[in-house]
Amino acid sequence: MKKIEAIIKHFKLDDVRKALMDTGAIGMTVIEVKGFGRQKGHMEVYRGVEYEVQFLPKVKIDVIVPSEKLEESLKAIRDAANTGEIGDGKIFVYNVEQCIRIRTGESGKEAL
Amino acid sequence: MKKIEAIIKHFKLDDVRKALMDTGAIGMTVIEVKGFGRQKGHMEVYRGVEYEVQFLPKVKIDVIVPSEKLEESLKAIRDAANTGEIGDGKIFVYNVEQCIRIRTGESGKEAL
Amino acid sequence: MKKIEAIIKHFKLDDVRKALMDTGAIGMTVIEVKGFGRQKGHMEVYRGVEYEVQFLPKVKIDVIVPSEKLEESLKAIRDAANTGEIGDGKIFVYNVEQCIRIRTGESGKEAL
Amino acid sequence: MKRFISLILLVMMLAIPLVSFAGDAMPTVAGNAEAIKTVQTNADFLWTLVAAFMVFFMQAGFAMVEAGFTRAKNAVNIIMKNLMDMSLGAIAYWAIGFALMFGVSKTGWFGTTGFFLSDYVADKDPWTLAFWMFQVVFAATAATIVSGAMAERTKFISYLIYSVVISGLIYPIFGSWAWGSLYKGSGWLEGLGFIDFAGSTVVHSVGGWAALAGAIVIGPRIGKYVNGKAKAIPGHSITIGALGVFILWFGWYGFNAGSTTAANTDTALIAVNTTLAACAGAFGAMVISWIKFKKPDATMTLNGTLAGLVGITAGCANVLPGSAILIGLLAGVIVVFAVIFIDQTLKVDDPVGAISVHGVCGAWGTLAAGLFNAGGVTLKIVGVQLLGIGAAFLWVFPTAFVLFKLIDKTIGLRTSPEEELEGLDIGEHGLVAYPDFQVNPEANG
Amino acid sequence: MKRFISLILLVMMLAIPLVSFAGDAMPTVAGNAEAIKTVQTNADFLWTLVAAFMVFFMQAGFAMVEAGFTRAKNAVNIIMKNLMDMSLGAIAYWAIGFALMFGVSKTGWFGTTGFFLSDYVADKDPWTLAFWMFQVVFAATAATIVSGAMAERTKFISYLIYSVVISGLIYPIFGSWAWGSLYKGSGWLEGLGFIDFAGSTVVHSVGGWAALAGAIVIGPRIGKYVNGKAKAIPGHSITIGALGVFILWFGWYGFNAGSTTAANTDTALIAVNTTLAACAGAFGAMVISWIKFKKPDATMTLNGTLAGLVGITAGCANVLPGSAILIGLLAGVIVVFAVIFIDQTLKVDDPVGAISVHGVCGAWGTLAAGLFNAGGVTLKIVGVQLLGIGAAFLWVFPTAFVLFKLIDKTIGLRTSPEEELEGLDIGEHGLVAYPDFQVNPEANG
Amino acid sequence: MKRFISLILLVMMLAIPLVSFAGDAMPTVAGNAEAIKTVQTNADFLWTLVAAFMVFFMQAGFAMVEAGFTRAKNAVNIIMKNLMDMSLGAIAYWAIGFALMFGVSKTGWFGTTGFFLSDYVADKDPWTLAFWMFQVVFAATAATIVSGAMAERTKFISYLIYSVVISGLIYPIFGSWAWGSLYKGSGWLEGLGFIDFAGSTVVHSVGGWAALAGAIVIGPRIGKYVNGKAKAIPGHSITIGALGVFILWFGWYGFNAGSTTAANTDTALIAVNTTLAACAGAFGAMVISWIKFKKPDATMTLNGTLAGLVGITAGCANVLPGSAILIGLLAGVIVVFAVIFIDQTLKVDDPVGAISVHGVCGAWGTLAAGLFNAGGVTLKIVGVQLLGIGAAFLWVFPTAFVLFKLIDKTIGLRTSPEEELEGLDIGEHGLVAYPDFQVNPEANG
Ligand SMILES: Nc1ncnc2c1ncn2[C@@H]1O[C@H](COP(=O)(O)OP(=O)(O)O)[C@@H](O)[C@H]1O
Ligand SMILES: Nc1ncnc2c1ncn2[C@@H]1O[C@H](COP(=O)(O)OP(=O)(O)O)[C@@H](O)[C@H]1O
Ligand SMILES: Nc1ncnc2c1ncn2[C@@H]1O[C@H](COP(=O)(O)OP(=O)(O)O)[C@@H](O)[C@H]1O
Repeated sequence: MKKIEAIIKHFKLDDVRKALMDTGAIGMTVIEVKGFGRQKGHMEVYRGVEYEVQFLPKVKIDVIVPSEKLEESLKAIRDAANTGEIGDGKIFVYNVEQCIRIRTGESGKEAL
Repeated sequence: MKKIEAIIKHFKLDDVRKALMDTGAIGMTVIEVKGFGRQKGHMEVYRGVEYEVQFLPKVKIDVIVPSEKLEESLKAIRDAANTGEIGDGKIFVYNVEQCIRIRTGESGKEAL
Repeated sequence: MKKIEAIIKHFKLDDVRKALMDTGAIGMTVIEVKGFGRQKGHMEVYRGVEYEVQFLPKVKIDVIVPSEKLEESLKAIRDAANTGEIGDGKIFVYNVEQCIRIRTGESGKEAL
Repeated sequence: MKRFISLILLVMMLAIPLVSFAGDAMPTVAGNAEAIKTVQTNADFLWTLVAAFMVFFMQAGFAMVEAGFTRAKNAVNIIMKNLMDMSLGAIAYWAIGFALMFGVSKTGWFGTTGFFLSDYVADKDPWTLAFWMFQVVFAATAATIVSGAMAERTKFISYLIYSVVISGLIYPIFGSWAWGSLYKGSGWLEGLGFIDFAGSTVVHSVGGWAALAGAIVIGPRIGKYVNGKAKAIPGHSITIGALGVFILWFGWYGFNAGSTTAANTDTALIAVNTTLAACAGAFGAMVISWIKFKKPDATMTLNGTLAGLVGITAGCANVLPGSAILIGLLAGVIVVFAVIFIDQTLKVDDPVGAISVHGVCGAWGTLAAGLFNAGGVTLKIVGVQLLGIGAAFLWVFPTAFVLFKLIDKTIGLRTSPEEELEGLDIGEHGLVAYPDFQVNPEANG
Repeated sequence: MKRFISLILLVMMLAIPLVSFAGDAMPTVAGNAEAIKTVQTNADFLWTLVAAFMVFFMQAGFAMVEAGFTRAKNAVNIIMKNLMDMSLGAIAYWAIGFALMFGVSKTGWFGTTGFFLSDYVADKDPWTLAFWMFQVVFAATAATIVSGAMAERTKFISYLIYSVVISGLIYPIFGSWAWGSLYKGSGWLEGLGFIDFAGSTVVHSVGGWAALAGAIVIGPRIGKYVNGKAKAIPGHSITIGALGVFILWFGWYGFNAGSTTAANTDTALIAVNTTLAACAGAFGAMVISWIKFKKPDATMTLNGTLAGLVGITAGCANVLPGSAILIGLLAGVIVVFAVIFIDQTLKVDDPVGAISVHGVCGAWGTLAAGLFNAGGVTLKIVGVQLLGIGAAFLWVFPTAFVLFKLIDKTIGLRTSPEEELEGLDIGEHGLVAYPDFQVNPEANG
Repeated sequence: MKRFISLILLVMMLAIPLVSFAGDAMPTVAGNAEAIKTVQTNADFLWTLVAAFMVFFMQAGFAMVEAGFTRAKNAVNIIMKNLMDMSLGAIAYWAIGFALMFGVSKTGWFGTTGFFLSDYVADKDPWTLAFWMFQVVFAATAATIVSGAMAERTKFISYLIYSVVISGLIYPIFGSWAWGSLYKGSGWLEGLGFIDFAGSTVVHSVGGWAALAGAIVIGPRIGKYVNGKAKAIPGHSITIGALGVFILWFGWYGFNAGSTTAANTDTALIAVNTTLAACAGAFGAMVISWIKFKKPDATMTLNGTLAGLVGITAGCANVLPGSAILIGLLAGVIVVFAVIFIDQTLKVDDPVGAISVHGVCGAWGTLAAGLFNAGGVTLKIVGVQLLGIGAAFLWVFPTAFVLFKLIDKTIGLRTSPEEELEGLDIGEHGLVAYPDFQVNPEANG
C-alpha cells in the first residue's frame, strides 16, 4: 500500500475528493496546513507596519491506496487539483508497511 | 523505528494515550483531522438546504516506537480504540529512517 | 528524497524556517499539533478542580528535501530549534518514493 | 377692591410667565403651567434620545448577525461595511437626507428645506436636533440591511457609494411620503391615512427591497448554486449571530417605543406588543423549521425572532397584545417559507435572509397593521396599506436596481473570483479576522 | 362680589380638571396638579420600561455566559435554549403566569384574575402593560437560570416543556407570595414583612433551586466524574463568557433600580449599592480563588461578580453602601466555596455555577437584606427572611424535581450518550456553531 | 372680605407647601411648584443614572476592544484586568477618589471631605449617590485605558496596584482641578474657564498619558521590534474588537450627553455632535489609511471612530454640528499618524492604540473645544485650553511614570519571557480562553 499526501488549494478539495472516489477510493483524511513553495506569501500592512504572510493556508489530503491503484490515483488528483497557476500544490508518495481496521482487526488491503 | 498513525474517535483519545503509555511509550503527537471511510458523513439541513457533512472530525495520533515494540503498540491502540462501531478508525504503519532529539542531538532509539 | 518531520516549539518556527531556506529549501508545510514526550504537561485548576494539561501545543514542520541535502537540513533545524530546554522537540526522517508538482506534472527532485 | 382682585388674578394667570419658574421667584399658575411643559419637554427629549441610542446600538446587532451568519474569511469586510454605512450614511443624512425627508414639501414627494441641519442653525430649536438624532439612526438601519444580502462578494468601494445614495436619497424620499409631517414635511401617503408607526415599510421593506435589487444584480456567491441546486454555506459563528439578534431585539424597543418621540404612556402597549411578537416569531419559525427539516433550526429561529419584530413594527401602537402574538407568529412562519423560496426558487443568494426578514415581513407587518387595527378595519384602511406596500416596492426596487447596475457598469460591483475564494478580508482590507485560529478546509470552498 | 370671587376660586381649584392641561386652555391650579401627575406618570412609565428593556438585555448576557462557559459543540443548543425560554416563557407568562402572580388573590397563595392580560383588555389602563413588561423579563430571568446548570446534556424538547412550566406556574406562584400586592394580589409572605426588593429569592433562588433539581435529576455530563473524582471541562470562550457577565451587570441596573417602577430618587442608592456589591463580589472571589488555587481564577471571579449582584438584589434599597460592599464581598467568597462544594462534595454537575450564584447567593442576599437593614435589625425581621428563604426552597425544589422526573419518565430528559459525545448541536439542531474552525481533540472527550 | 381674599391668596401661594402635593390634598400654586421641582429632579436622577449605566457598559466595550486587538493567548488576562480595574477602582473611588475630586477644596488642588461617601451618610441627600454613580464610571474609564497599552506583558498583581492608584489618586486629583465645582469642590483650572465638558482631557488624556508612561516603563512585547524595526502582531478577533467599538460608541452617548447630569434639552446637541464626530472620525481614518496603506485598514478605522468620539468629548456641548464633523474628521486623521509615530518612531509598543486614541486625540479634542467654541474664540480661551492640556500631561505622565517604576523595582512590572511567550493566560490564570480551538503557529511567536 502507498500513502499519497497531496497538498492542494482549499477550493479544490471537493473536486479532488470526487476524483478519488471515482477511482474507487473509499476513505481519506484531510488536514488544514499552512505552507509555501514556489508560491511565496504576500505583504500586508497591519496598523502601518508591513509584514509578510509567509505561510498560506492549504489543505493536505492523506489517502492510503493499494499499490496497484497508485498511478491512477495520482493522475486523478493531479487532474482535479490543477488550475495551472502557481500554488497548485504538490503530491508526495510514501510506502505503508501495514494497515489495520480498528473495528474488525482486519489488516492489509482489506482494511482500507 | 516505526511510525504508527492511528485515526480514531475523539473520545477514545484518553484511553489510547493511557494504553500506549502502559506499553512504555513516552511520547506522542496528536492532530485534529477530518476524514471518512466506511463511515460516511450525514445529511444536514442548513436554512432549508440539504447538505452532506462529508468529513467527520477525527483525531490522528502519531507515535514513533522502536520496531520491537510495534506489535505490542498496535494491539494496545486497537484494544483501546475499539467500540465495535463503524468509524472506529484505522491504523497505518510507516518506516522511520532516523530520529533525532533536538535538545541533546541524540539519535536513534535513544532519542525517543 | 526524504521527508523531515520536525516537531518544535512555536516561537522557533521563524528561525527554523530561515535556517531551512538558507540551505536552499524552497518549500515547507507546517501543522499545528499537540504532543508530549519527555516534557510532560502541567497541572492547572479549573473552577477548583485540578486537571492535567497533557498535551502541549507544538508546531510540526514537514519538509521534503533531496536525499543529498538531508544531513545539512537536519543540522540546520537542530541548530535553529535548540534552546537546550526540555520540550525542544524531535526530528523524524522518512523515505519519499515519489514527488509530483501538480501544476506542471514534473516529478522527482525537479518537482520540489 | 374688585379691580384689585381681578388684577391679582390676572397677574396670576397671565402676566406671570414673565416671572417664570426659576430660582426663588414667587410661583404662579401660569408659571407653573410653563414649568410643567418644560419638564414634560425634558422628558420627551430624554426618551427620544435614549431610544435613539438604543436604535444606534442596533448597528452592533446588524454587524454581529451578518458577521456570524457569513464565513470567517469575510468577517472584517462585513464589519467595515456596517461601520461605514452608519458613518457615511449619517453624514449623507445630515447633508441632504433629512432635508428631503422632513423639509417643507410643496408636492408631497420630497422636502426641499433644511439641508445640513440648517434649521437648527437658524432657529436654535433643540428639538430639531433631538428629532434628527432619532431619524438618523433609522436611516442607518435601512441602509445597513443591504450589507447582509450582498455579503461575501461586494466590492467595498461600491458598497460605500450605495450607502450614501440610500441614506441620502432613496430612503429619505420614500420616508417623506409616509412620515414627512412628523416634522415640517407633508407626504402624499400619510395624507391617505397610511399606518406605519415605526417603519415596517418605511425602514425595513425599503432596506429589504434594496437588498433584493442588490442581490439580483450582483448574483450569487461562487459555489452557492451548483447545477442549479442551492448549496449550504454555513455562517462562521452562530454565537456571534445570536448575540446580534439579542442586541437587535434590545434596540428594537427603542425603535418601536421610541417612535412616540414623547415620554407618554403609549409606550407601554408598544413595548408589550414588541415583546410578544418577537417571542411568537421565534416560536413560529422554530415550529415550522422543526416540521419541515426534522430539527429546530437555529438560524431560522433567529430569523423568526427578527421577523416577528419587523412584523410588529408598523402596528405596534395600534393593535392589541393578542394580535401582536398572531402577527409575530405568522411573521415567523412566513420568514421560513420566504427564505426557502428566495433561495431555492428565485435562486437569489441572500446569505443572512435580509430580504425575507426585512422586505417580506416588512410588507406583512404593514398589511397586518391594517388588518388587526384595534380601532377596526375597513377596506379603505387595507387598501391604503397595500398602496403603501406597493409604493415602497415600486420606488425602491427600480431605483436601487439602476443604482447597482450603474455601479456595476462603472467601477464594478463585485470582487474578483480569486478574491472571493480567498476571502474579502485579505483582498479588500489586507487583514484576517482571526489570525490565531486555523480555518476549516470545507469552509473555504 | 364675594360670590363671584368664590366662584372663580372654585372653578380654579376644583372644576378645572375638566379643562385640563392641554393645548392653550387657561391653566389652573387643579389642572396643573393633574398635569404634574401626568408628567410624573410619564416619567414612571419611561423608567419602568427602560429598566425592563435593560433586564430583557440580560437574556443576551445569560446566553453568552452559558455559551462561553460550555463547550463549542453545544453552543447552538445553549443559545436556542436561552432564546426559547424567553420566547415561550413570555407567552406562558402572558397567558397564565401574570395572573397567578399578580391577579386578585383571595388566599394569599396565588392570583386568579387577569389571564391573557385581560385586565388591560378590560380597563385599558396602560400601567397594566408597563408593569407586565417589567415583570415578564423577571420571569424570563428566573427561567433562564436553569439552562446553564443543565447544559450540554438536556433534550431540547424537554427543556421547552420545563420552560413553560417554570414561567407559567412555579415562578409566578412563589412570586405571588412575596410580590403580589405590587399589583392586584396579596401574598402571605409579604404580609409578614418579607424584604426582597428586587428578587434575590423571588427570582434568583427560585431559578437556582430549580436548577439544582434539574441538575440532580439529569445527572452529570459524561466524563465529569471519573471514579468519583470531579474532572475539569473548560468552557470554550472565556471572552464570550466575560462579555455575558458585563451585559448582565449592565442589565442588573435595570433589574434593581428599575424595581422602584417609579422615577424617583430612591434609584440612586440602589444603583450605588448594586455597583459596590458587584465590585466587591468580583474582588472577594478573586482573592479567595487566588489563595485556594494559587492563581486568580477568571471563571470564579466572573461568578463572583454575579454573586455580588445576586447578593445585593434583595437589600439594594434598604442597606447602606458600606453594607453593600460587605454583602458583595461575602457573596464573592461564598460562591467559590459553594461551587466547590456542589461540584466536588455533592457531585452535582453545574457547568456554569448557576446553583451557587443564583440559589446559594440568592439565599445569602435575602438573609443579608435583613441583617444589614439600614432601619435596624430585629429577630423578627431575620426570622421572616429565613422563612422566605425556606419557603422558596420548599416550594421550588420539590415541584421542579417532580417536573423533571415526570419529563424524564415520559419523553426523556437526557440526550443519548452518542449525541452528548458528538455535541448537542449536531444531534438536536443539525448545525455546528463554528464550522470554519477546527475543534480541539481534548475538548470533545 | 378683602382680608379673607388676601388670606386665601396667601395660603394658596405660600403657606401650602405644608400641605404639599401628595395624595388627595387640595393642590396649591406653591405646592404645585414644589411638585414640579420634584418631578424635574426625578427626571434628572433618571437621566443621570441611565447615562451612568451606559458609561458602565463601556467597560464591556474596552474589554472587547482590548481582547480582540491582542492575541488569543492573553485574552483571559485582558478580561481580568478590565474586570478588576472597574472592581478595585470603584472601591478606591468610593474610599478616597471621590473625596479628593469633589470634596471641599480649600486650595483648588484637591478635596478633603467626603471619604467613604460620608456625605451621604451625613445628609442622606440622594443626589450625592446619583452624582457618585455617574462619576465612578468615569473614573473606571480613565483607569481602564491603560490596560490596552500595557497588554500581553504586564504582571496581573502589578496592574491591580496601578489600578487602585489611578482611580484613587491620579485621576481624582486632576479631576478636582477641572470639575471639582460640579459638587463641593473648586478647582484652579475650572476657575480659569477651562472647557472640558465630558472629559477629553480629564478622562481620556489622563488615561492616555498614564498609558504612555506604562508602555514606556514596561517596554515592548517580545518580538515587537526586531533590529529596530516594528513588527506586526495582529489581534486575534477583529469581530470582537469591532463589537467593543460599537459598545463604546453606544456608551459614549451616556458619557457625553449624560454629563449634563440633568434631563434637559441640551442633550440633543450633544448627542448629535457625538454622532457626527464618531462618523467623521471613522471616515477620516479610513480615507487616510486607504491612501497610506493602499487598503482601507479596519483596525485604524475602528480607532478612528473612537478618536472622533474622544475628540468631541470636550466640546460636545459648545460647538455646532458642522464643527463636530470637522473635529471628528481631524481626530480620525490624527489618530492614524499618531499610531504610526508612536509605534515606529517613538518605538513605544501600544497594542491597541490607546495612547493615540485617548492621549493624543484627547488633547486635540480639548484644543478643538476652544477653537470651535460656538460662542466665539479668543486667545485667552485657547490659552486656557492649552494650559489644561499641558497640566494634564505634566501631572499624569510623571506621577504614573514614577508609579510604574516603583512597581517595577519592587514586585516587578513584567511577566517572565517564558510566560509571555506561552501567553499570560496560562502563566497568570492557569486557563486558556479558547480551549476548544487550535491556535495558529504564527500567532504565538
Ligand atoms: N519541499 C517541500 N516540503 C514540504 N512541503 C512543500 C514543499 N514544497 C511545497 N510544499 C507544500 O506545497 C504547497 C504548494 O507548493 P507551491 O510550490 O506553492 O506549489 P506550485 O509548485 O504549484 O507553485 C506549499 O504551500 C507547501 O505547503
Ligand atoms: N484509505 C484511507 N486513507 C486515508 N485515511 C483513511 C482511509 N480510510 C479511512 N481513513 C481514515 O480513517 C477514519 C475512519 O475510517 P472508517 O472507515 O470510517 O472506520 P471503520 O473502518 O472503523 O468504519 C476516516 O474518517 C478517515 O479519516
Ligand atoms: N515517540 C514519539 N512519537 C511521536 N511524537 C513524539 C514522540 N516523542 C516526542 N514526540 C513529540 O515531540 C514533542 C517534543 O518532545 P519532548 O520529549 O517533550 O522534547 P525533548 O526531548 O526536547 O524534551 C512532543 O510534544 C511530541 O509532540
